[in-house]
Amino acid sequence: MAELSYRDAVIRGISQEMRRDKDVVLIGEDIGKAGGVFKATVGLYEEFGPLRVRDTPISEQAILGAAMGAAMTGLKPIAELMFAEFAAVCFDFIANEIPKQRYMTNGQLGCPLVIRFGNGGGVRFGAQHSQSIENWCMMIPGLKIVAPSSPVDIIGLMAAAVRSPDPVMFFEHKALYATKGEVPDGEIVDVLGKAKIVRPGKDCTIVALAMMVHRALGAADILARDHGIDAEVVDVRSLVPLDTQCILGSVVKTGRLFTVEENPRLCGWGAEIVSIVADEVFWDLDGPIVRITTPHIPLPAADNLEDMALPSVARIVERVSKVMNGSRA
Amino acid sequence: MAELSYRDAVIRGISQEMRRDKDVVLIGEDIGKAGGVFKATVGLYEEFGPLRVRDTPISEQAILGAAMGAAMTGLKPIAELMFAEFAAVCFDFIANEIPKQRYMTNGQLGCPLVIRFGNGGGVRFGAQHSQSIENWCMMIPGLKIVAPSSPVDIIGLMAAAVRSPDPVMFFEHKALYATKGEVPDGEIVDVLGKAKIVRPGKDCTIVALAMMVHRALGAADILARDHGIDAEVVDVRSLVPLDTQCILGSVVKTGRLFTVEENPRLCGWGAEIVSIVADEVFWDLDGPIVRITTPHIPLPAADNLEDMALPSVARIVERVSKVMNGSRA
Amino acid sequence: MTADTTASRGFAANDDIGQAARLELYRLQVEIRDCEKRAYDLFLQNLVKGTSHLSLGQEAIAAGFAAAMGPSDKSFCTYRGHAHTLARGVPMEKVLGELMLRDNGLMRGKGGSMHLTSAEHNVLGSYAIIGAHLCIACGSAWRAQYQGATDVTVCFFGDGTTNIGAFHEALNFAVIWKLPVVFVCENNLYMEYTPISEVTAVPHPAADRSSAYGLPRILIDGNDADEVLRTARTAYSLARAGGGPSLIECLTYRHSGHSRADPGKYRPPGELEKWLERDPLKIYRARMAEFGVSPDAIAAIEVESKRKVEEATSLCKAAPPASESLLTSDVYADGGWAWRN
Amino acid sequence: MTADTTASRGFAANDDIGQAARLELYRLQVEIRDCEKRAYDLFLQNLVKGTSHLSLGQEAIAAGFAAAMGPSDKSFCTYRGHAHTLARGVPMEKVLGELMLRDNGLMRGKGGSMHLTSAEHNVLGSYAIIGAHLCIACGSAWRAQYQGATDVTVCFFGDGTTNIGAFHEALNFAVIWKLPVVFVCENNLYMEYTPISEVTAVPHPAADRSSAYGLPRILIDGNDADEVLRTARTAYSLARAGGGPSLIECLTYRHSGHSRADPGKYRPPGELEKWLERDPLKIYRARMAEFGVSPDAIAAIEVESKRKVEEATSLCKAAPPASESLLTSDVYADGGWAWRN
Ligand SMILES: Cc1ncc(C[n+]2csc(CCOP(=O)(O)OP(=O)(O)O)c2C)c(N)n1
Ligand SMILES: Cc1ncc(C[n+]2csc(CCOP(=O)(O)OP(=O)(O)O)c2C)c(N)n1
Ligand SMILES: [Mg+2]
Ligand SMILES: [Mg+2]
Repeated sequence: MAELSYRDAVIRGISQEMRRDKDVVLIGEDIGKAGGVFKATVGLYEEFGPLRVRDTPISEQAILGAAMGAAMTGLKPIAELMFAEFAAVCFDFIANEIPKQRYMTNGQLGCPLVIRFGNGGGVRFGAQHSQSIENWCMMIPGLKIVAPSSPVDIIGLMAAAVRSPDPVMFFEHKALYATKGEVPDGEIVDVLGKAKIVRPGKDCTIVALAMMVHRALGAADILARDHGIDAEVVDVRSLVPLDTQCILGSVVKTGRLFTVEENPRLCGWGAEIVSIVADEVFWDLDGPIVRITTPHIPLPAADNLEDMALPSVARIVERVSKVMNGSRA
Repeated sequence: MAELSYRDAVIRGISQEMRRDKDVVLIGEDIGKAGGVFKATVGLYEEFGPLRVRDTPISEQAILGAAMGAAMTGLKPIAELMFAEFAAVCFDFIANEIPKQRYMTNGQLGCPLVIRFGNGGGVRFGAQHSQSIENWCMMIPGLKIVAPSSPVDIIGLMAAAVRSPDPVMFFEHKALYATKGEVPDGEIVDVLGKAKIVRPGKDCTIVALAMMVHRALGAADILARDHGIDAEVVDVRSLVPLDTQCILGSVVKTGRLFTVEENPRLCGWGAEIVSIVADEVFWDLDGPIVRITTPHIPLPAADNLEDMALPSVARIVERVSKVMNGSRA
Repeated sequence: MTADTTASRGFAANDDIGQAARLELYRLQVEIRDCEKRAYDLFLQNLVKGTSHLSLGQEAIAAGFAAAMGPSDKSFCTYRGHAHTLARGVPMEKVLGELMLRDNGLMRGKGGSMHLTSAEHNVLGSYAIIGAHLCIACGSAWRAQYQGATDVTVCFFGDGTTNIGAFHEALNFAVIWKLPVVFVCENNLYMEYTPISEVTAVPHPAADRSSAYGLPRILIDGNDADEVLRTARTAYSLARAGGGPSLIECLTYRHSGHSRADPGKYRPPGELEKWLERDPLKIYRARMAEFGVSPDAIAAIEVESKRKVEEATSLCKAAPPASESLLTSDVYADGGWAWRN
Repeated sequence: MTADTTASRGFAANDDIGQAARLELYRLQVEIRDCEKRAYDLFLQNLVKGTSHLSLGQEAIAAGFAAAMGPSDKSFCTYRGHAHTLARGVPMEKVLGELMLRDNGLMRGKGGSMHLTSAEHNVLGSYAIIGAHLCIACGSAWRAQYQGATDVTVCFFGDGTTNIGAFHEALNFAVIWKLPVVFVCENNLYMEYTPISEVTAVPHPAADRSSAYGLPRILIDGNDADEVLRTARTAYSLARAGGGPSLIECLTYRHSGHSRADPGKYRPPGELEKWLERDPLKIYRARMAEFGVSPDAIAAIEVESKRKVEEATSLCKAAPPASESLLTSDVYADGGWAWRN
């Protein structure tokens, strides 16, 4: 057991898999000699050498295309896209090529690869470097999608992603890189598709992802202390496959659902979960389902404005307590 | 009043606006001399000439970039992207550039432009030429999004889109191009953000878009005739702005909501509507909210498989009748 | 039109390709021609659904590049990929079956004509969104390089494709990593309906860009299968020897419209006729005469080709439609489509 | 390093630029240098939030291209755009205010340092995702051409940007439409941390690609403001005369790291020192001495620059943070953000 940063967990997760399997290779911009723009690949070039850790030109289409072609023919590439929204310059590969290859070829060819994204806000980088774009991928059939909230999850889910025969979109949260957590020694391997109840509770369910898990937990403490509301917090961890058993189970127990989403509101993963709940356990609901999201706006650069935009502990507390009180009245 | 095809309505809608305003210009691949791959720009090159109707190379990034730069500086470009999912090769412009320009510049610059997409399935073109991708845009703050279901709506919403000072994503449905409808003579100008109750009813609300409106209407007839269910059908028409007043009003009246979506399931616009309803009019609901969508799979090419994949009249009837009966039991 | 070679790399030296190769090239061209014509007939009978893109007139390119490949070499094609797929030895039945979206098709009707793929034959897909597969081909070549394998990856695309960003990224990438990949531009003078010359800054959309990647300029007659074969062999050898990628522009012409929907009205009068004079099969028949190939050998190939087409056609007509059980299969590697538990 | 010109197009002829232009070029370079240095100090004081990309060492390019512009000409910059923004006459207060994300910033803190935009000065934005703005600049030039306006659009970008697809699409597009746009590649030898030479197929990432678009090869010393100015004037005249686009590669070097976060450790020893010898300000001071500019005139510029920086700094330090009322403003043209009724 040791304390490790989320950033170092990325490094450990990748190196664990690269040591295990020499077909695992890493590509991306500045990931090699420089150790990555987020410093989340430091030391890998030194350990695994220039053939397995390859710096590329600014050519995201070539990066994902190369990863795809290599995956189709036997390698297990991990491609870094740096800031998540750079996905837009190579979205053809994410939306049209990689996820459809297995289906269109009737199972002849697959794309076992991992794409890493520096996702999310809170770092004052403005509208084009702060977005939460996991939903851009969730919309697309054929992808698997994880977004870990802690160092130990980073390692275990990285292993699961690399070992998956399917393409996995791996969302690292930029504002979490410096955060720390306890991590057991030795190999860590998790599974895709399992949510985690990170705080049990009985009055309502709060479903969150990545950085928002920490805020939901912070809010749950205050809700318990100041409002007498015992919230259960679910860390979704994996959007596809989605652990609907865990989520539906929690909602059936508490009767109330809130989602906390960093993404701009429209068509977020929270809406999908709401639609599943409103269909499948409607009769177990004790009141409205409420989503707490970033407003549907581009993100502002200014620190004070960005703090207002992203769901905060205070906003979660306020919203949950108001709605819960309303429903009891 | 004359009968016009959906395809000819596109032509009439564009030419109405090009006659009115010489800053309206058209660009895209094969749209000029050849009249467009969907033949939806036939005659415009002849009427407005090569300076206003410009054929481009296969360079979607340049097409949208040029449209954006021209819009920022005074023109009103209409860009055609041909098959909707080609949006993926120029998604940076749709997701990161065009929609954020006004916000990031604090209102200094806007992008009044229209992007036309040949959207949707039913034409046996397979996984990369049949997708419904309006949700790719709905997720992105700063865009406006329309998807007309009839010739008259095509003309009126095209006029509204061209006259809008905001970027409008204009989704034409490939399988509707050959369909016909009555269209009044003279100028037609609609407004963005208004849904339409295309069939009033009292038992449940079915919300649909584009081609699915026709299927929902077909299903409503059968539901009335064979199942005694009087469904109200709402044609959303505009995803952003979203006419929540119309939708919420209908749901409050009927107490039940179904969405019929051609998109693959996850994070579709239907989920967003469900989440609004489940929050704001929860207490008016008489039973579960159910989404009828294409399964979350890439689209198959084979005609019989594609017909199974897209929501059909039969599937809508079956699902709505089962759920409605269930809720009464 | 002759090869514009870079002597130092010895592209398309003028040696005779030999009798066996000659017969093979003819066989491939005839079979592609016959099968494509049959595909066209099947459209007219409404038995081919969706869209379809024929290579009538471009057969020499498919034949020449495929004939020079070894079985482990990889092909990446476009939607206009029937010819390249057949040239690798994929049975006509599988190709026509997919065009007809039947259960006997290459992908059992799930992919359709634009996505012909036969992993077994190392036809690693046909791609329908312009540009992407040039980058994907780089990945296949990267794998070969990384694993020390000796296969070459060959990537076919059209003239119009040279104007999209992915072309540029793939070429630069292949060169800096010295990848064993051969990029083949089939310049048939048109994108869908627009002449390539109206939308391209240079006269030769691929060849005139080679210097931007430090590559030699290679422009060949794509209607002469021998020239194609020789060029292919040289490029493959170079790639196998670690010499990196090649970019080859082949001049050609498609006899039919862009796709099923296109009557080809945008062509200036006389253009098609001029190119029919340069029909690759016509050229090749003359070549065979020149080299004294026996009429019997030629006839045998032609008869066998027709037989294959007829056989494939009846098998396809008899084949059932796509199996409904496949609707949700193979989205993920576990065979299913479960996005939730 | 001298201009590699195409005589027929008369790029960068060697005439003296004249005393007024000389003083103006010096003023611009000094003011950019002083303001950028102040930006750096403000980082260190933690008053600049988020990221920031300085142009220390690249001032001659910004000065030369801006000095040759008329007020209606349009500039499109990257995240490394402070210099180009200042060079168009945008007050330092507005630039530093935006870096500090204060209410007095150019976009009142909503955009941040990577998106400096001043429509009033025809600085039509700074773009932070590589490549896009080359295409957007084409649109601005297309508008000028369509409306018969005489303004030129100038688009700045780095060496690393030449390897992304949008570069290729924009260049081809600009040439075939003969657009009045000037593409300026500031080759500072690095992308973020990776040397451009390690990831590019040709030695000169822009100049060696010009022939792929039928353009002349233009490679200039980007640290010599006079050479830059002359080149800019020639390219602008060509564009205004309907002669179409130019692609100009300027050799330069950034003295500081890529961004705020970068200490620049990847540089080989001695490289920075070598380039400091070629510091554009040093070169320019020598040039002024050569042309006999009076020490007083030089001092006046330097004093005024320092004064402006101090004044801007105090205004910014005193400025309030971004106004909360702006959080949801200007998403749409009606001033608001309503996505529903
Ligand atoms: C990104 C993208 N844009 C547009 C299209 C539509 N499209 C299909 S084929 C084609 C023309 C391609 O021309 P070329 O590359 O010369 O190939 P050819 O069809 O002549 O073989 C176009 C524009 C597409 N499939 N993908
Ligand atoms: C599409 C995209 N990929 C990657 C990045 C990250 N990035 C920002 S600046 C930069 C280096 C750019 O190098 P260059 O074009 O030479 O410009 P310079 O910073 O040297 O001025 C990179 C890779 C980005 N912003 N956009
Ligand atoms: Mg072509
Ligand atoms: Mg650089």
